[in-house]
Amino acid sequence: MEITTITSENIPTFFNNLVKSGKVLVAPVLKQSGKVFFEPVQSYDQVSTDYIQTAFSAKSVVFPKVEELFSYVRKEGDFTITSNLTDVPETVVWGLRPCDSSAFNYLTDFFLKENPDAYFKARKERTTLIAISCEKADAACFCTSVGLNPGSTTGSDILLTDMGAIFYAEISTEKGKAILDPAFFNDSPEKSKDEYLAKVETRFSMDQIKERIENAFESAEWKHESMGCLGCGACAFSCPTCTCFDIQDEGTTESGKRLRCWDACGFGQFTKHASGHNPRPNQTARRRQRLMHKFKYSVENLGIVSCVGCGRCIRVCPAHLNIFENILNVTEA
Amino acid sequence: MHPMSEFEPKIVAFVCNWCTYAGADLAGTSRTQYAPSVRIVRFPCTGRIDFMLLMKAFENGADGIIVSGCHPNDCHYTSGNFHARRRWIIFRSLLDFIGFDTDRITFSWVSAAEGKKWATLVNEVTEHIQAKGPFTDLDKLDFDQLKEQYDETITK
Amino acid sequence: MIGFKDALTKQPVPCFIEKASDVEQLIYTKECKNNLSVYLHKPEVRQAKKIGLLANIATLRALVQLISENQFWDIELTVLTVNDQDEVLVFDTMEKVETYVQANFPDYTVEEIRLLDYLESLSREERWKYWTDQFANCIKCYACRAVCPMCYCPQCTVECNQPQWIKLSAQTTGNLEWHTMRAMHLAGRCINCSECGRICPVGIPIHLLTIRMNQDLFREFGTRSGYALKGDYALNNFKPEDKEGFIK
Amino acid sequence: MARIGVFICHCGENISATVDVARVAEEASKMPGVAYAMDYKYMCSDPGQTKIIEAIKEYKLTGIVVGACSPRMHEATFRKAAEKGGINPFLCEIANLREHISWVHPRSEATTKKAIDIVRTIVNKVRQDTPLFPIKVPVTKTALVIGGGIAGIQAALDIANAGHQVIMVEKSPSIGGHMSQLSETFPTLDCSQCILTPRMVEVAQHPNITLHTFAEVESVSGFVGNFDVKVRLKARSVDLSICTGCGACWQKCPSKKIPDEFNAGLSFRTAIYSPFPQAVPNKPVIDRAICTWFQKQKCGHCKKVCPVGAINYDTEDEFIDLKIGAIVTATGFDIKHTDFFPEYGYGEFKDVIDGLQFERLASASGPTNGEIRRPSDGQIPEKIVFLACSGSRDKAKGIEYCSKICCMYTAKHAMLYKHKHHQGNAYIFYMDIRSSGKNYDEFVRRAVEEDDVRYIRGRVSRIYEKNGKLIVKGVDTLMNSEPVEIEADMVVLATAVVANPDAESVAQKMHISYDKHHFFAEAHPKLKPVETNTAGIMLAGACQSAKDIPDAVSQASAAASKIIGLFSTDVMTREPVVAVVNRSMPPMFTTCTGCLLCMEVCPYHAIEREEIKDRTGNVLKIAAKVNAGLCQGCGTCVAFCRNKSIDLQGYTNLQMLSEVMALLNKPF
Repeated sequence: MEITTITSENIPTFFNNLVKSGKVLVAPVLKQSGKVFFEPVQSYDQVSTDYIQTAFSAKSVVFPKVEELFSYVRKEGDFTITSNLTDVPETVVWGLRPCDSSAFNYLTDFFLKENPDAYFKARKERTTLIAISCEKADAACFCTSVGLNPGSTTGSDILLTDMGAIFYAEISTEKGKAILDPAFFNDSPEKSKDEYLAKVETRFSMDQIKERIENAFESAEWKHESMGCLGCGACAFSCPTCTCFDIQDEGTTESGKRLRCWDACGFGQFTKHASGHNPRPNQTARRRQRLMHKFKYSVENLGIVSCVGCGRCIRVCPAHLNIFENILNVTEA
Repeated sequence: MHPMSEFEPKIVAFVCNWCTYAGADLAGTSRTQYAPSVRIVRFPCTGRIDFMLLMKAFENGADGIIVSGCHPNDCHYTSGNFHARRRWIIFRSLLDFIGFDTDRITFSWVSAAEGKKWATLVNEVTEHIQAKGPFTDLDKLDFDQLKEQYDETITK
Repeated sequence: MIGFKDALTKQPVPCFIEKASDVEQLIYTKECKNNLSVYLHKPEVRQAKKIGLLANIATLRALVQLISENQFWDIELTVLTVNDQDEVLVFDTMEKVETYVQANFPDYTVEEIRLLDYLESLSREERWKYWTDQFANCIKCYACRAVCPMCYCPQCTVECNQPQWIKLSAQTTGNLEWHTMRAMHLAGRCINCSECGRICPVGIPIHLLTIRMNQDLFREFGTRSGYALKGDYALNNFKPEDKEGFIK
Repeated sequence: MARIGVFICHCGENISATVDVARVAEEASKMPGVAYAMDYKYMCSDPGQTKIIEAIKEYKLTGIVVGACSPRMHEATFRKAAEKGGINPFLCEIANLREHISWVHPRSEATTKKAIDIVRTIVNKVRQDTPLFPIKVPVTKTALVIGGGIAGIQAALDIANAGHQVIMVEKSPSIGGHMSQLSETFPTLDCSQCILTPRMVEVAQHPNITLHTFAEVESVSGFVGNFDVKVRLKARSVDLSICTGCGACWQKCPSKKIPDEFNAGLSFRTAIYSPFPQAVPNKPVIDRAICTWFQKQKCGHCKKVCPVGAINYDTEDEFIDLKIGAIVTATGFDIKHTDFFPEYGYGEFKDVIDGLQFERLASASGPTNGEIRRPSDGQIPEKIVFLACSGSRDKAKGIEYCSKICCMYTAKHAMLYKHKHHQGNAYIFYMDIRSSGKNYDEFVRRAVEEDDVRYIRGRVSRIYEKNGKLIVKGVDTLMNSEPVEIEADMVVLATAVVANPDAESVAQKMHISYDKHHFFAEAHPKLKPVETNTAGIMLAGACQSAKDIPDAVSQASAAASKIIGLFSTDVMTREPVVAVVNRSMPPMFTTCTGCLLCMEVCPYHAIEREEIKDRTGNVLKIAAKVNAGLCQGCGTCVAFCRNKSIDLQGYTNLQMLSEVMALLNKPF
């Protein structure tokens, strides 16, 4: 861990220099709809700084909503298959929150721990994360409940904290060091970043959940807690750690492509068999799967809680379902 | 002539079996010559023509579309064309609202006796689409945003 | 009993009450925007057979439209609403709901009209740009479908794969197909609750499509959705004298 | 895996002159799913067909594409050949290379390319084809005739004489309809009752006809060959099996001041009555709305005087269920009455009457025994003004159509008057004279030339009473539109023919369509003038549009012949190009949502509500169901169904989309 600072005035230049060096900068942009999205930008002018949380996480940089795995074309009766695996550009994600950057740890484990996924690997290797600590939080934020905090460096290559005139910079990796321009980063900070961080209410503690969730599968509360769920994919798609995908072939007998598309375990079709049988026959079972996966199964399989407390699913849910309320209620008994 | 006059447009015609298909047959039996750009798909009735088929045709490379059936009151099934007409009124308006180039879809009534009208219609639509050029509005929509950005950056 | 209750995040949350003692939880404020009729399609809810529903005015329209589409043949409904004078009204028959809806049939909101006018004022090419940019953001989470009381098909067209009508990948053409298809299927059935636009996680004003369709239908054919129990659907009907200006 | 054979026809030189047929066949042979392709001079010839049959066997083909002339020419030929070769005929499809390509384009690369595209398209359709089998529907050989006017009588007799059972339902107490009210008929002036009553008796006595008078159709369900009809036999209060029709009851009935419908209100009848002397059956019925017994539980005279004890006040409406194969709807018409015309006194002037009232005045069996007398004072009028087109062809009155019979009967009325009262004056105001039937114009000329009837071309703006006379004010448009004023003793309005007041509800019961004037709609205005959109239901007479007797009778015979044709086989065979609602695994059963909005779309009312039940009869789901007996295969419901739960056999979603994709060279 290397700690340094950069003046606020130098931030735009630092940023624009990264663009000039040929990297793709993905940063939060305020859209007409009033929501903030990660998007490739050309200059710092386009970057939004006033947001609690982006509407969607930056996971699409390493796990796009639609990814072409390969394309095929038939010529003279034979198929030619091409993959554009090597075309992935050097990318810098700017301004993601500490919760999102820690989600990259989970994504990396998920995609690379066993049977490494070449597509994810190619993208992840060419991606650098410059996170910015939270100075504001809202009622949906609950990172402190899952062992994180508004200033945690987990997962990021560089973490910046806005301290007014200067930004506090914590460089966690070699990758972070590599893009850091010594011309801008030189001083060591005089005070702690803590007072510039948002206060996030702790809704529960993982210690409290861990034991109780062992028996939660049979809880009668699931039905009640998922009654309002309409089975859309908004929570899964906005989630920084949801990794479900579906393989789709688009094309004809002559040419086409194989795509990896986001999917959601909340969809009724997700586990539906060709026979018509559905092992998760109702929304109760599907919502339970989503929550149990986050707090129990991923812990068992990868050793990580796959919820980072970003609160997006709460903000985005059409029925205003609340993940921490749900998890507390089903583990209460 | 438009510089694109060499361009041979792909025009898909969705027609009903009883009027326009028969009208096109009549154009044949009367040896009325017209542009070879049109390809006919036969439906029992205009009422059967699903708007999704129009979307699919454009998406897969059609430059223009003709939808044609029996004149009002002449439907073999009495009212299929009336239902279709309401559907087209609303579909066309929706396409226009989302900014789709509705100028590439020609709706028409061609009866079994109007072989001549069929030939004229095909010729007019062909000329019109030739003047407009190939339909490319949908071609550039699906792209990898990151890659696009990258390409832009390195060409600078 | 389906209604709203208070929640930590300040927005009223749909709640489902099975015991009389829990009725105290129910609240009703101007923020209760969810169209709760959508839950009547949920098998878990429907099992109850006798259902009470706390409805805002859009929900009432949805109920009227749904009855005209022969839904709810197997459940008994009691409907409550709160009027502008903050009085609680109880409807024991759907005919009374119909009367109330007809007397309180709303106009579009100022914001909706402003957006529609703005889009009208653009050139076709600009509108194409506007909408394709919007659709490019769509992630196909189908939240628009999930919150729509009129989207109750047990298998949506997008899930039909013989043939596959709609591309499943969330790319712009597939998204365009999805939204045009959805707008066509809701034309004349949409009851203008604007829930789809409100909840879209990427902020596409999808509701404008169906609102625009309904405006057209009302202008061309005089039909209104969510207005009459006996239904007044433009697209399964016709008049020989229907007018259009584009068929050659 | 499909093994498709492609056969490209030269059609002599008709196709090969402009299309490179050999290349089309060669390209076709490379298409996915194609096992064999060839070209030949005349595919439709015997040797050509033999080649197809042989190829099917040799190459084990599973489907066939013939690139030849329009499918409208030889589709049937090639499908038969396919069947002979042992494959389902619906797996044979035609690529139209002649009418749509070779005859309309010059010899060029583009023309050949188009031919290849079209062949590829049809190959892809065949790849998605499934075998289809003709639909067989059993036929119940009993016809129902609704309405006992001349049209119904004619249809019933024709069907019965062909050896089939007929059930006739008539809502009034006697059959005969409007024709029984007429005096004499144009253009021959023979007595209406003289020609009609023998037919009425024949109906009553025919061994194949069951007659239900004072009865109405309650509901119709089912489909062609298999209708289930419920008929309400209204309580007559008189036991027909005992009653002798002696008339003692109606002579003693104290309620005598009831306007007589048969005499168009020009006389009175009693509460228990037989509508007219020649009624069939000539047995009375009690008008319960008026009868003192039913209104006040007093009187009972008729019961007392009945010598056979046939009167029973306690009878109730009965219902009978009938199994019917086909239906003739001959429910007739009504006319507008004088109260419809404010400008002619709203029906307040007693001597302004309608045409039907004049018929009764002129009828030997009428209230005046055939003497034409004024209703007001019984005097014989010296001057009668007839107004043709009263209400008809008048947009302002909401009746744009021509009532068709008025020109002729007005001429007849004027003649009858002149024949009975030679010195009288008859004036006819008319718009145009429409007398296009056989001997019709001669008839009108006779009125003008021999009987001195004065025709005035123009309309009448107003009629009012003055000193016991009716002042008729109009214009004569042939005399420079000069105003005309006639002091008449009587005015006869040839009022518009309109649909029966209950026509709409009858049509809804039968599920047949009707026009905005509530006349029933024929299936096709030119080619199916007697059928309705609902297979198995025919139209006869004025319920479809205003008709005179010969027209009504012709249509009735036509309807009868359609039904006799339908009854000529025990099992009806229909093309399998019909819509079907899908079925899937439980718990979905079908993807249909049961919104049933498609029921309204179907022009043939072929879509029904179906309850999907479990073994114990609990309803699990409501869905739409297509009745294959009624469906004509237009596919409007298919394009309408939101989630593709309905598909059209022969033109399925998969087939159509695969055609479109193949056309654009993107076959899937």
